[in-house]
Amino acid sequence: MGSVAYPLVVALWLLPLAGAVLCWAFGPRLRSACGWLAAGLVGVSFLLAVASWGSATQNLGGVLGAHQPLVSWMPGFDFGLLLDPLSLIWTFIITGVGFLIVFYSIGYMDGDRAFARFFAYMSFFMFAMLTLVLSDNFVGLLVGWGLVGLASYFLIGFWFERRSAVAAARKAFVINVVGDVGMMFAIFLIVANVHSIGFGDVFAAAPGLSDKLVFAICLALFIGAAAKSAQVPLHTWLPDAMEGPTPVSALIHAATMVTAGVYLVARCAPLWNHSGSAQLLVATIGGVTALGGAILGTAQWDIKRILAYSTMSQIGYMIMGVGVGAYEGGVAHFFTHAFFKAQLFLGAGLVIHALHNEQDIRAMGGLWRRMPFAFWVMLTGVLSICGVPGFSGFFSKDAVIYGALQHGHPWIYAVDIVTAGITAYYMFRMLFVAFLGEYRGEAAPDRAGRESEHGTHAPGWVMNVPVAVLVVPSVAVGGALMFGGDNSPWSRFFAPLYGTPSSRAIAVPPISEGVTSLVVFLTVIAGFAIAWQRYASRGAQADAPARLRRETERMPAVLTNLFYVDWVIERLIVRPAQRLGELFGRVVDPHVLDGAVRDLVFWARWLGTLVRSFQTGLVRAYALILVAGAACFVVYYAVAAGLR
Amino acid sequence: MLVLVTILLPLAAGAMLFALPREDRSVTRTVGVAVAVVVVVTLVLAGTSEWSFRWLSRPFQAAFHFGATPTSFWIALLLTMVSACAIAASRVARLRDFVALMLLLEGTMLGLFLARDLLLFALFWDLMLVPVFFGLAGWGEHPATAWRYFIYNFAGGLTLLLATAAFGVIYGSTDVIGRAVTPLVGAWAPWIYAGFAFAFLVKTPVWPLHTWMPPTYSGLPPPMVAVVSAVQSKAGLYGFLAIGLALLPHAVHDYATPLMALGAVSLLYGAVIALVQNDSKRIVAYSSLSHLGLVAIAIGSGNALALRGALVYIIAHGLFSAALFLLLGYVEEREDTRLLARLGGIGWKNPKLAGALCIAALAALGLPGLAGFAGELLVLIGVYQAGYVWPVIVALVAIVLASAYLLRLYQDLMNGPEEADVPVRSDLNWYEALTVAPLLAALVIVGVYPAALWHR
Amino acid sequence: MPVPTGHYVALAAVIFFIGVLGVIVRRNPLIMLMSIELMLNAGNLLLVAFARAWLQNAGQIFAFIVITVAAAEAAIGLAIIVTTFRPARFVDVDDVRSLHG
Amino acid sequence: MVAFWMLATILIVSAVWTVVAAKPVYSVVALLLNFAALAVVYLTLSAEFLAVIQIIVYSGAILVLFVFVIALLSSGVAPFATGPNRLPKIWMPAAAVVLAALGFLISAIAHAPPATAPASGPVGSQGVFGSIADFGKALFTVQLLPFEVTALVLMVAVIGVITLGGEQMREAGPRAQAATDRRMREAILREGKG
Repeated sequence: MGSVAYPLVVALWLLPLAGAVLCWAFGPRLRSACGWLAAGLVGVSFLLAVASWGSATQNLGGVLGAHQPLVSWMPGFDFGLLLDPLSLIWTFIITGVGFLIVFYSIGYMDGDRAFARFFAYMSFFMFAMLTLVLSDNFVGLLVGWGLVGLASYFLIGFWFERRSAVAAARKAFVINVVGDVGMMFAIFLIVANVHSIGFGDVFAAAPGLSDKLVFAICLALFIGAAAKSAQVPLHTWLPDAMEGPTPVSALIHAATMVTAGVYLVARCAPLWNHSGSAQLLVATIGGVTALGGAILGTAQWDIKRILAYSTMSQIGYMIMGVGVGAYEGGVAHFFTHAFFKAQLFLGAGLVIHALHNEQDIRAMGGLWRRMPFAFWVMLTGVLSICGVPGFSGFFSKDAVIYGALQHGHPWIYAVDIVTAGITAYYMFRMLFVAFLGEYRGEAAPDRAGRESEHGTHAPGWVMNVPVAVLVVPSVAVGGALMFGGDNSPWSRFFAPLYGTPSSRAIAVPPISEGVTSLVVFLTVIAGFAIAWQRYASRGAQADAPARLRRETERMPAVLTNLFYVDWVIERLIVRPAQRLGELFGRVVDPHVLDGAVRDLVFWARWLGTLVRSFQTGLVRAYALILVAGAACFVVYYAVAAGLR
Repeated sequence: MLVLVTILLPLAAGAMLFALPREDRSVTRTVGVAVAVVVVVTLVLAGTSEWSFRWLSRPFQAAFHFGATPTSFWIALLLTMVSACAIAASRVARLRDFVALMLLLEGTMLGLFLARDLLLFALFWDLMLVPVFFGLAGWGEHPATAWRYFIYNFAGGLTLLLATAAFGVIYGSTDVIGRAVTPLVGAWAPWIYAGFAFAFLVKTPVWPLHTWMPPTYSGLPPPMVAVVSAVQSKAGLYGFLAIGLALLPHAVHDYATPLMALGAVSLLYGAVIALVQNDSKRIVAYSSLSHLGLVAIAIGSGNALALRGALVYIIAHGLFSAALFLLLGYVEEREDTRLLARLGGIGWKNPKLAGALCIAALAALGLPGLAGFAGELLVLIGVYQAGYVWPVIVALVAIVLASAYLLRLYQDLMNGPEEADVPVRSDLNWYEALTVAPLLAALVIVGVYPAALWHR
Repeated sequence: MPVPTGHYVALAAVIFFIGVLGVIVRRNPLIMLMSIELMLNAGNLLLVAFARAWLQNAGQIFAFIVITVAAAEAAIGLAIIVTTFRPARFVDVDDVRSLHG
Repeated sequence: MVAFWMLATILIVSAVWTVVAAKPVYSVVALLLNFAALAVVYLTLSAEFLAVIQIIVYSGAILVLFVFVIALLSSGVAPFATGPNRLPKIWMPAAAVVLAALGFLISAIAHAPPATAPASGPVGSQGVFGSIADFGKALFTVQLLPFEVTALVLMVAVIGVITLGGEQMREAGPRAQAATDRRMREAILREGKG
């Protein structure tokens, strides 16, 4: 199977790394060319991915896709690349959307004093992400997993003179390491039982493993997935990660990295298929995250944080989708989400850029007149994310929601529908507060972000074109690919991997797909109506500043404190660990352990003093001791002889 | 013969360096670096060739028998590499004497790792303490540290010597390292093992015998502590591999649980303390305690995969701890302090320094793709395969803690707002960069292809 | 009637212990040195007695060597006494405490 | 037998006298007596050569050396043992142990089996045990190496004495001189009071 070589796959994998190294090593000399270099290499990578379509979907000797072995540590530890339909989809998003975002960043980051470093990090991130999705084994996956975490750490902490950015970066990294550790444990379980790290070997052996073991493996893997995909309770890093530059948020914390968990579950579908309880667990966590993220999203004022919570919530949907077993549904939602969420973030970036880094929607308002392009971009994005029929989000979300029912999880189905309504509420809330009414901020918004904060002339088209390009798939890709149930191009694309959706359905849904769509649409309308009533209606517009202030004051503490998850982690884990460190470092080490040694020294001294007292310096005393000792021998032998 | 040259060259050069003029710093460093580089070459050329000369025939057979085993070759290579980098990076007062000590240290440690005779091993064990003692006494911060180091390790050397003598008398020969021998069994075996183990545990160090280590590591000048933490601390682990497991496997197996427990305690204890330290060198010192606990666990498990991983991790730890100490030395040299509380924001003006420190710290925290991860992964897979679950879980917790304290170290030095009272100094120049570049490159290579260590 | 060897042994023991007591009790280095000579002679007596008992002249040879050693020892000892106490012009070993720990 | 008891009495008495004598000169005289008696004992044990050596080396050389040193050190005025007795109190139990050991030893000898009687055989005459010829032959053939080593020992002793004497040649520092003078005055005053 290794006889066929796939240089294109290797090349598309390594090109971003080359970009990263070049930007890092020659950044100061290349200056602004860095951006073009990085974007160009990622673009070439995308073209190579397109060119690899044929090999990725082929079925050669029982192996689906293009498999390229690289190195082997020892038998069972073989590393290689695998480009199959699933990783192809991810590769498209990573390189395609990635290309657009890098292109956009050339404008957004213009004038930043670490311009080259930014593009080095972005390219490195893409390399890491490609490593993650192209690996044909668990360790390679984990390598990508860790590198992605590192790239995310770099990018969150990109403006590292800000203490908040540094802290956010550290938090993100440490929580991601928790996930890595979970995956490592899964690898231990796998290697101990299967003696191989290759996906093929493991999935082939999966039916023979005991239920408990498969559940344990899935659980450990899902710890990794949860950390990376910001699932409850490992989600707290994601909102803080918005400290990074906005394109970073678009690329990493919306389009690609955070969906790695979805990829993992979709990739390990053969394992999940063998453990119903693991599926239930994943679906439940996904549901809780979707609902929790949506609820928290209603309480935010920072435009990027609203988008972050919506991301968390949408990933909850995806996780739910892959969790219940509707893999192509979850992946479809990932696919469309990547477009519309990138679009939303980049649109928000336009606003933020224009408003000199103002992110609070309370200080915005009325922007649709000043920045119509940004408004339309945001509006299409919001419509898509809410699942308004016809937009991409509608098809993918529908697939997830209906999938839950198809696989016999009515509760999750219900949670999905409620969450859809809440999503509509907070997304429209953001849109209305930021774009309608009167401008409430102090900074005068420049038209469409023509002027950057540094006063230099930013090439506006560099930022606008990628956003405009993104609008197309976020509106149309769903309708084009995902319409038609089992016969849609999407389902047929994944059929070699998963079979058709309806063939795997285990329950006959009492409600048809059409009805489901209608119900979802109605809840979305309801959410929209509430948002309209509260923020966009004539009455609401009249005294907007006062109402917003009142709402800020009355916001429930449990929401502003984000359900106290951070608080609990701080109290239960971080502080006890620090206290323990203080105890060990200040008390145990110097006083107990070293104290024991010092006691030893003390007694040695004492013994020395004791013996020293015999050293009187008197020759006669020495003679006396000597003779007494000799006499003792004599007495001993005499007594011994006498006894004998 | 070449192996003998490898050992004697640094010793002779170190001794002869004292004849050079005291003031001429550049000549001293050139000679030192040249010798260190030549030693790397001769070591590679010597490979696993052997040289032997009969020494004792009563009360047991012993020989001046040198030669690398597949395991010790890599550790010796690590040693020569780190020594070359460290000597190149030496910029202390009384440079001539310091470089001479560094060469003597390298020579004695080469003797230790290349010894194929237990008695030679014990001899070099004690000899290698001497240069460090003088390093601490002459360049350290407190003379008591030197004595503490010496007495602690010399006590270990004593039990090592006793165990060696007992082994020789019972087995009849000490010319046994790297040779297929019938394992020693019987009532004496546990006691002999205890003698060896005490020495090894002190040297590594493993909790609770580690209290000499933080002051030693923070007191020594950076080049020497790089060598000591990178390689000298491996003497104990190498001893466990080449002596404990090879000669007394039953004893190691019987007392595996205590060894693993000590390793596990070290792992957590070192990590938790490193979390709150303020002195950057002490963070790395305690991280060393934590990291080497992992190798102790691997040895206790006795699993073949874990032992492979242990070798990888030994090399990896040598590389990243040497790099960390050298880089922290550069930081201290620039800013005259190594307290985290007083440093910050150096990365803006020193991007190369920050980048290098970042790579070293990432390798230390086990970033996938770098050497530390490869070792960690193989060790833990092996330990898990051997049926020990609790050490694996402890190690995983320690990995999370490691990411926290190493990022804290890196970020508090390099990130954050620039400290107003920290003078702005120039970035790493090409020479300084060259002193750490080989270590960082090796970290990447070993991380991607650790199989090189056992496919040789 | 030949004298039993045991008698000689007992006699040697008595003389030896007298010498020992001399070393311990007296503070005059000269007398201490003489007491040492007494002890050496007690030893010699034993050697000679046993040589006679077994008709082996090795004991006598040994005694001879002891005498030479005693001579050397006396010479050195007296030299030390002279060097040590000559400047002091009085003689008390308890005043010499450079061995004090 | 009678000769043995007489000689033993002389030996013990002279030994005790050596130890208890107030002045070293008396000790030397007692020691001379002791050595002479010992020489006679050697004769009775058929160690003729040793008896002669005993007289020549001990009485002739060593004791003369003692007398010489006494004359050198105590030129009439210097008292011996001027300071307090600094022997630790432990000497009393130690002496008890020593005496007990002596008692044990003697009782053990007294109860020893009669096998300790000397072997009988021709002694003293030409060519047999105890004769000077026999002794000399052994000394220069079988025991040549130890004999030669004694030469080495003596040479070392000579070198040592010369070294020590050389030190003696150097003048004692004025401070040491003053200190000894002061202590000597104190000692004389103390004696005057006593």
